[in-house]
Amino acid sequence: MTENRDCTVAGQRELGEDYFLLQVAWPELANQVCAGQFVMLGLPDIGEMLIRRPFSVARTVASEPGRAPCSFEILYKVYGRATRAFSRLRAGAVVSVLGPLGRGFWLPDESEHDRTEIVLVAGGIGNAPFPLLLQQLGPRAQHVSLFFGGRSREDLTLLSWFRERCQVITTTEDGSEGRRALVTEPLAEKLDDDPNRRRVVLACGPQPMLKAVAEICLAREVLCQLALEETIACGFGVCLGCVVEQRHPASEFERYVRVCTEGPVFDAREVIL
Amino acid sequence: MTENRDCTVAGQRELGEDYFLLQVAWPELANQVCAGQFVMLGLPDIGEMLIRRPFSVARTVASEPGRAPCSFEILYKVYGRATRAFSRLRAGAVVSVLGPLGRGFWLPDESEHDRTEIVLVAGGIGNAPFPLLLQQLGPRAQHVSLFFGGRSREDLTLLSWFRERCQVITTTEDGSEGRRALVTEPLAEKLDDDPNRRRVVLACGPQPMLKAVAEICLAREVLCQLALEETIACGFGVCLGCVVEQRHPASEFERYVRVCTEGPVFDAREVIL
Amino acid sequence: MSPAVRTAVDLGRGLVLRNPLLTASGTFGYGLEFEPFLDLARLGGIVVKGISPKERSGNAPARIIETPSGMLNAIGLQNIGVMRFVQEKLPALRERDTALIVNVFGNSIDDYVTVVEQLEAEEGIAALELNLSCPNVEEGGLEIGRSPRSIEQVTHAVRQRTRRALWVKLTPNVSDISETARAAVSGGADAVSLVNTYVGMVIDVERRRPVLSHGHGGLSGPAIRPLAIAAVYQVCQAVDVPVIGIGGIVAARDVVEFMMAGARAVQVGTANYNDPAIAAKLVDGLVEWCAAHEVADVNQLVGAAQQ
Amino acid sequence: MSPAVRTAVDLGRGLVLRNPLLTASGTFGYGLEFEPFLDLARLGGIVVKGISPKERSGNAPARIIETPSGMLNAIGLQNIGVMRFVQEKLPALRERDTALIVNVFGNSIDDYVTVVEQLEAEEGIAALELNLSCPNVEEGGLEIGRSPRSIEQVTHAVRQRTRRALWVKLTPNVSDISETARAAVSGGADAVSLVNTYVGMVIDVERRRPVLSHGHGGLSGPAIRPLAIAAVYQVCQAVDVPVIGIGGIVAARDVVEFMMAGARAVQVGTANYNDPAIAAKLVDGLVEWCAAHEVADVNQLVGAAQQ
Ligand SMILES: Cc1cc2nc3c(=O)[nH]c(=O)nc-3n(C[C@H](O)[C@H](O)[C@H](O)COP(=O)(O)OP(=O)(O)OC[C@H]3O[C@@H](n4cnc5c(N)ncnc54)[C@H](O)[C@@H]3O)c2cc1C
Ligand SMILES: Cc1cc2nc3c(=O)[nH]c(=O)nc-3n(C[C@H](O)[C@H](O)[C@H](O)COP(=O)(O)OP(=O)(O)OC[C@H]3O[C@@H](n4cnc5c(N)ncnc54)[C@H](O)[C@@H]3O)c2cc1C
Ligand SMILES: Cc1cc2nc3c(=O)[nH]c(=O)nc-3n(C[C@H](O)[C@H](O)[C@H](O)COP(=O)(O)O)c2cc1C
Ligand SMILES: Cc1cc2nc3c(=O)[nH]c(=O)nc-3n(C[C@H](O)[C@H](O)[C@H](O)COP(=O)(O)O)c2cc1C
Ligand code: FES
Ligand code: FES
Repeated sequence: MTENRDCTVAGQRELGEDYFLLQVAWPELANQVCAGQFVMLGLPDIGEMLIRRPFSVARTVASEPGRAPCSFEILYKVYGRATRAFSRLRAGAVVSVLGPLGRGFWLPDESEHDRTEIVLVAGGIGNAPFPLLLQQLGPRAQHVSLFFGGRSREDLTLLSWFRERCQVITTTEDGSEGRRALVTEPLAEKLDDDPNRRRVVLACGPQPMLKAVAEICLAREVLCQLALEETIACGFGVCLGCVVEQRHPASEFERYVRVCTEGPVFDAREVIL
Repeated sequence: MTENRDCTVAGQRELGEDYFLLQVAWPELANQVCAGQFVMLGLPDIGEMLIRRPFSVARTVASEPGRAPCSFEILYKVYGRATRAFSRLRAGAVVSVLGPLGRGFWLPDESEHDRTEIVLVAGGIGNAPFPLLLQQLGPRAQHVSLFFGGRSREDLTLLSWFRERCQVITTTEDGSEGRRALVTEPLAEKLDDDPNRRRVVLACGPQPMLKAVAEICLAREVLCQLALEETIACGFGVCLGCVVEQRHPASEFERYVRVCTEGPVFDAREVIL
Repeated sequence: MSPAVRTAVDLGRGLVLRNPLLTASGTFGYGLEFEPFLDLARLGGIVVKGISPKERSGNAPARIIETPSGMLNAIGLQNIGVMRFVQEKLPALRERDTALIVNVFGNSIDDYVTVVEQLEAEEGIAALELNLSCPNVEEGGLEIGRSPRSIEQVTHAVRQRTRRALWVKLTPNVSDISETARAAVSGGADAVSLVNTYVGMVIDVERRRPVLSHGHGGLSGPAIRPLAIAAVYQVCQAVDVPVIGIGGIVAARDVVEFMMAGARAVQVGTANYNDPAIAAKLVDGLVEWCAAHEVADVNQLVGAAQQ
Repeated sequence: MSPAVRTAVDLGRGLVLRNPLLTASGTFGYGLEFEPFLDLARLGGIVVKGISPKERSGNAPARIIETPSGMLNAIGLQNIGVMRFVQEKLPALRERDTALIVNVFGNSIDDYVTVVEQLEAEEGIAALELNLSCPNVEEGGLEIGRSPRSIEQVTHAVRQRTRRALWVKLTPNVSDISETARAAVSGGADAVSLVNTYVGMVIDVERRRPVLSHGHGGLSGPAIRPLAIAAVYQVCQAVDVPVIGIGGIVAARDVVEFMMAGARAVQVGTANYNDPAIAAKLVDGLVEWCAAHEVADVNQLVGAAQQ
C-alpha cells in the first residue's frame, strides 16, 4: 500500500563523482516494492522543496543476510537543486517519502523463465532500477544479460556488483570501459545473433536511448519494456502532469497516459516517444 | 575597505540550544572591523538565499595568542530559514560575506577613559557585538560593566567568557541566573547610584529593551548608544530598505536614516524608536 | 489541539463548513485518490477537478515545470466530463462526510449552463465554483475571466439555473481584481474564490523553446502567495460576500495570513502534491495557532489585518 | 571567456550598448556606490534610481520583507530630486565609460516633463526610462501605467521634449500588457522595459497588520521570473521596438532565457543586493554560455524561442 512517511536516512555513499547511493529506513516498503517502481523523495520542510523528486528503488538492504530487508536504496546522479540537496544528507537526517509508486517491470513467470531470456539495457543512471530486479530474480539472475552503456567509465556505477550477479556487456562513448560504442550496438548484435530465441528487453536510460532500443526491438518483434521519465509533481496520479502519448488510444480522451500511474514502465508498443 | 567575498568556514560551535558561534576565515576583515559593525552573510548559491542576513562581528580569532587575527566569529540565534541553514554549516563550507559594514560604537578615547565609565547593556543575543568591544579595549575592559539579561539562563551565551574580562550583572525573567528582573532594573539603579559619574551606555538587544534603556538614559542625561535592527537587504546603503526615523531631521527629506550605513549604532537622542 | 476553538465558517446561502480548509480544484483529483492519506471528513470541504460538458484529453506533454518556489502547469483541463463525473465519481463522493464543491468550466456561457443543469438534479453537491479564469486553454476561461461584463453574464446565467451556493473563481491576470469581483457579485455569486494561477512561461534554453508544449502555463505555489494576499485584501474591501483565499498555502501560518487579509475560508493547492495529508494537518495547525493565541473562534481572524 | 562572441546590442535611436546587461532602477543606487565591487565599464549600462521633480523622503519603515524566492518592497521612491541629481551625481557619472540611463517618475504629466526638461541640456545621458508603473506611491505611477491612454499621453509629452532614446517601463499589473506596450510605442517610445514589480502583501500574523507600513508593496526576484518571461514573450509579438527584459535574473541562464523570449537587453535588479558584482559576472557568464553553444553574436539569441 502506498504511504507517505518521514523516514530516517540510514546512510549515504558517494560512488565516484556526482553519483550517490542513499539508504532510507522503511522496512514495509522495502518488503513490497517491485523493480521499476519508484518513490517521491523530498525534504520534510516544504519551504525547502515544493515539488518532490521521483527515484527508482535501486536495491533493498537487510540488517543481516537472510533477513527481510529493512531499508531501501536510491541510486542517483546529481543534476540540479534537489539532487544536490540530497547529496548532502547524512545518516540520521529525515526525508519525506511517498511510495511505492507506479507499475514496475513485469517478468515472465518462473515456468516460462527457461524459455525467455531477460535482457536489460541501461544508459548511465538508467541502471538504477536493475539491482532490485536482480535481487528479486535471485539465482535466476545469472542468466540475465545487462547491456550497460555510458559516456565514460565513471557513469557505470555498481559495475562490479552487477558483474557478480549477471552477464554484463559494457560500452562507453570514450572507450574508457568496454567497447567504444553506444549501448544499442551490441544489443542489436545480440538480438540478431540468435533471432529465434524468446526474449524480453527491459530498458531504462535517456530518451534517445529508449527510442533507439524500442526501434531495434520493434523491428525484430522482440518484447520490450521501457522505463520512462516525465516531470512528476505528485507521483500518485492526481496532477495529470506526467503524461505520455499512447500509440493506440481507445478514444481521443484516452490519448495520454500517466507515467506515474500507468507507468513508469510501458510496453514499447504502447507509447509514442 | 568593504569587500564582498566567498569565505571558508573555519568552524562552528553550538552554545546550548539554538545558539551558535560560527567562525569565518577572512584575515583582512578581522583586522579592521570595529565593535558594532556587521557583515552580510549568505550562501554562495543565490538560489538558496536571495537576501543575505546581517550579523554583528562578535569576536576575532588569532591562530596563536599574540598574533594578528585571521578569522572572525558570528554569534547568532536560530530564528528562521537563514539561521537554520547557517546552523548546518561545518568547517570547510563556503559562505558569501560582505563587510565590514556600518558604523560601530564610538568610544571615549584613552585620555578620557579614566573619567568615563563604559556601561554595556545586552538583551539575549544582543550580547553579540560586545566580545569584540572588550577585545578592542584590552586591559581597560576590566573597568567595564555589562548588564546582561535574558529570558532564562540559556540566553546568556558566553557568560563565563564575559566574566573573565569585565564586571557582569545578570538578570533573567525566570530567575534561573542572576536577579529575576528585566535588565533595565539594575541598570537604572546603577545610574542612580552615582549620578554624577561620567558614563556612556552602549546597548544592544530587542526593540522594547532599547526603548527602555534610551528612556532611562535620556531622563538622566547619560550618553547612550543603541545598536538598532531593521530588515536589511543590501547592507551597503543602496536599497533604502532599512531606514529608521530621525528625531531632528535637518529637512523633511532627511526624515529617515539608513540603519546599515548611518547606523546600526545611533546616539539615542537621534532616532525615534 | 484545543477542542475549545470554534472552526465553523459560514459561506453564505446557508452553507456552513466544518472548518475553513478546502482543497483547490485541479490539485486534489476527484478527492477519492487522497483517501489513503487523510480522512476527507476532517476537511471543511473539497473542490474537485474542473468539469466540462464533454471529457477532455488535455495538452500534450510537457505539462509541468518547477520554478523558484512555484510550479508552472498547462494541464489543459483534462477531465472526464460531467456525465462520467455524475456516474463514476459522484455516487462515492456524496457518501463522504465533507462538503463537495464542483468546479465548472467551459468555453462559452452554454458550456457552463450545460454542466450546471446536468448537476442540478444530483444530490450531495454543496456548492458550484465557476472557473472563469484558466489561462491554459485557448478561447477558454481566459477571456471570460478578464472581462467584467462576461463574468457578470456567465454568473447570471448560471444563477438562474441553480439553487445551490455559487462561487466564482477569479483570475489574478487583470488590472483591477476588485472590478471583476464586483461583476461576479452583481451576477449573483454567493462567494468569490481567488486566486487562480498567474500566466507564466519557462524557456528551455538548450532546446530554444518554451518548456511546456502549450507555451505558457499557470504559476502556483508559495511564489505567488504575496500576490494572492494582496488580491484578497483588496477584494475584501470591494465586495460584501465571503472571500475564499487561494495561493501558495503550505503552512498554518499561511492560512492565518489569508484569513487576516479577509478570507473566510481558504483552499490549498500545489502543496497537496508535496504532502497528500497536508489539508488535514493545516486544520490541526490552524486550531493550534488559535489556541496558542487565545483566539476562541476562527472567525475572529477574518479581516483582522484590514485597517 | 571567448573574445569571439559579439555582445553589442542596438536599442534604437542610435543607442548601441556594449553588451545587453543593464542594472535595474532602484536596485543599483546612483551607480557609484557599486564601484568598490565592479567596474561600471564592464556593463552595457546602468539605470539609476528613479528621479522626481523634487526630492522625496519615502515611506515609513518597514519598507522591505523577504518572501519565497522574492522580496517585497515599498521604499516609496525616496530620491534626491532632479536638481541634486544633476549637481551631485551626474558630473561623476558622465565620466564613467558606460551608458547612463535615467529613470524618471512623477505623479502627473507635468512631473515627467519637468524632470525631462531639466535633464535635456545635460551631457552624458544615453537614454531616459519612464517609470509609469510603480505600485508604491498613492496617485503615483500606478494609475498612469495601467491606462493605455495615459501611457500614450505621457510618452508623447516627453517625446516632444527630448532628442534622447526614450524607454517606457511597463507595469505587469494589467490585463493585457501587449496593449500597454503598444500605447507606449504609439506615444513614441524607442524601447519598452518590462517588468516592474507585482503588487503584493505580507501580513505579520503576530501583529495582525501588513508588515510594510505602506500596506502593499512590489514583488521582485526569482519568484516573478516565469511571469516576466511570459510578459516579454507576449510583448515581443505585439510591438516592433526593442524589448528590455527584467525580473528575477540571478544567473547567466536567466539572461539567455529572457533573450530567447525576445528581449534585446536585460536588467538585473534584486540580485544586486545579494552580490554587488553580479551584473559584471553575468556579462562573463553570457559570453561563456554563447561560446559553449557556438553562438557568435548574442543577437542570435533574441527571440530564438519565439515560434
Ligand atoms: C519514474 C522516475 C524514476 C527516476 N529514477 C531515478 C533514479 O533512480 N536515479 C536518478 O538519478 N534519477 C532518477 N530519475 C530522474 C530524477 O527524478 C531527476 O534527475 C531529478 O528529479 C533531478 O532533480 P534536480 O532538482 O536535481 O534537477 P533539476 O535542476 O530540477 O532538473 C534537472 C532535470 O531533471 C529532471 N527533473 C526535474 N524535476 C523533475 C521531476 N519532478 N520529475 C522528473 N524529472 C524531473 C528534468 O529533466 C530536468 O531537466 C527518475 C525520474 C522518473 C520520472
Ligand atoms: C545590524 C544587525 C546586526 C545583527 N546581528 C546579529 C547577531 O550578531 N546575531 C544574531 O543572532 N542576530 C543578529 N541580527 C538579527 C539577524 O539578522 C536575524 O536574526 C536574522 O536575519 C534572522 O534570519 P532568519 O532567516 O533565520 O529568520 P527569518 O525567518 O527570516 O525571520 C525572523 C526574524 O528575523 C528578522 N530578519 C529577517 N530577515 C532579516 C534581514 N534581512 N535583516 C534584518 N533582520 C531580519 C526579522 O525580524 C524576522 O521577523 C542582526 C540584525 C541586524 C540588523
Ligand atoms: C496542476 C494544476 C491544475 C489545476 N487545475 C485547476 C482547475 O481545473 N480548475 C481551477 O479552477 N483551478 C485549477 N488550478 C488552480 C488551483 O486550484 C489554484 O487556484 C492555484 O493552484 C493556486 O493555489 P496554490 O498556489 O495553492 O496551488 C490548478 C492548479 C494546478 C497546479
Ligand atoms: C528596492 C527596490 C526599489 C526599486 N525602485 C525602482 C524605481 O525607483 N524605479 C523603477 O522603475 N523600478 C524600481 N524597482 C523595480 C526594479 O527596477 C525591477 O523592475 C524589479 O525589481 C524586477 O526586477 P528583479 O526581479 O531583478 O528585481 C525597484 C525594485 C526594488 C527591489
Ligand atoms: S505526477 Fe501527478 S499525475 Fe503523474
Ligand atoms: S539595507 Fe539596503 S540601504 Fe540599508
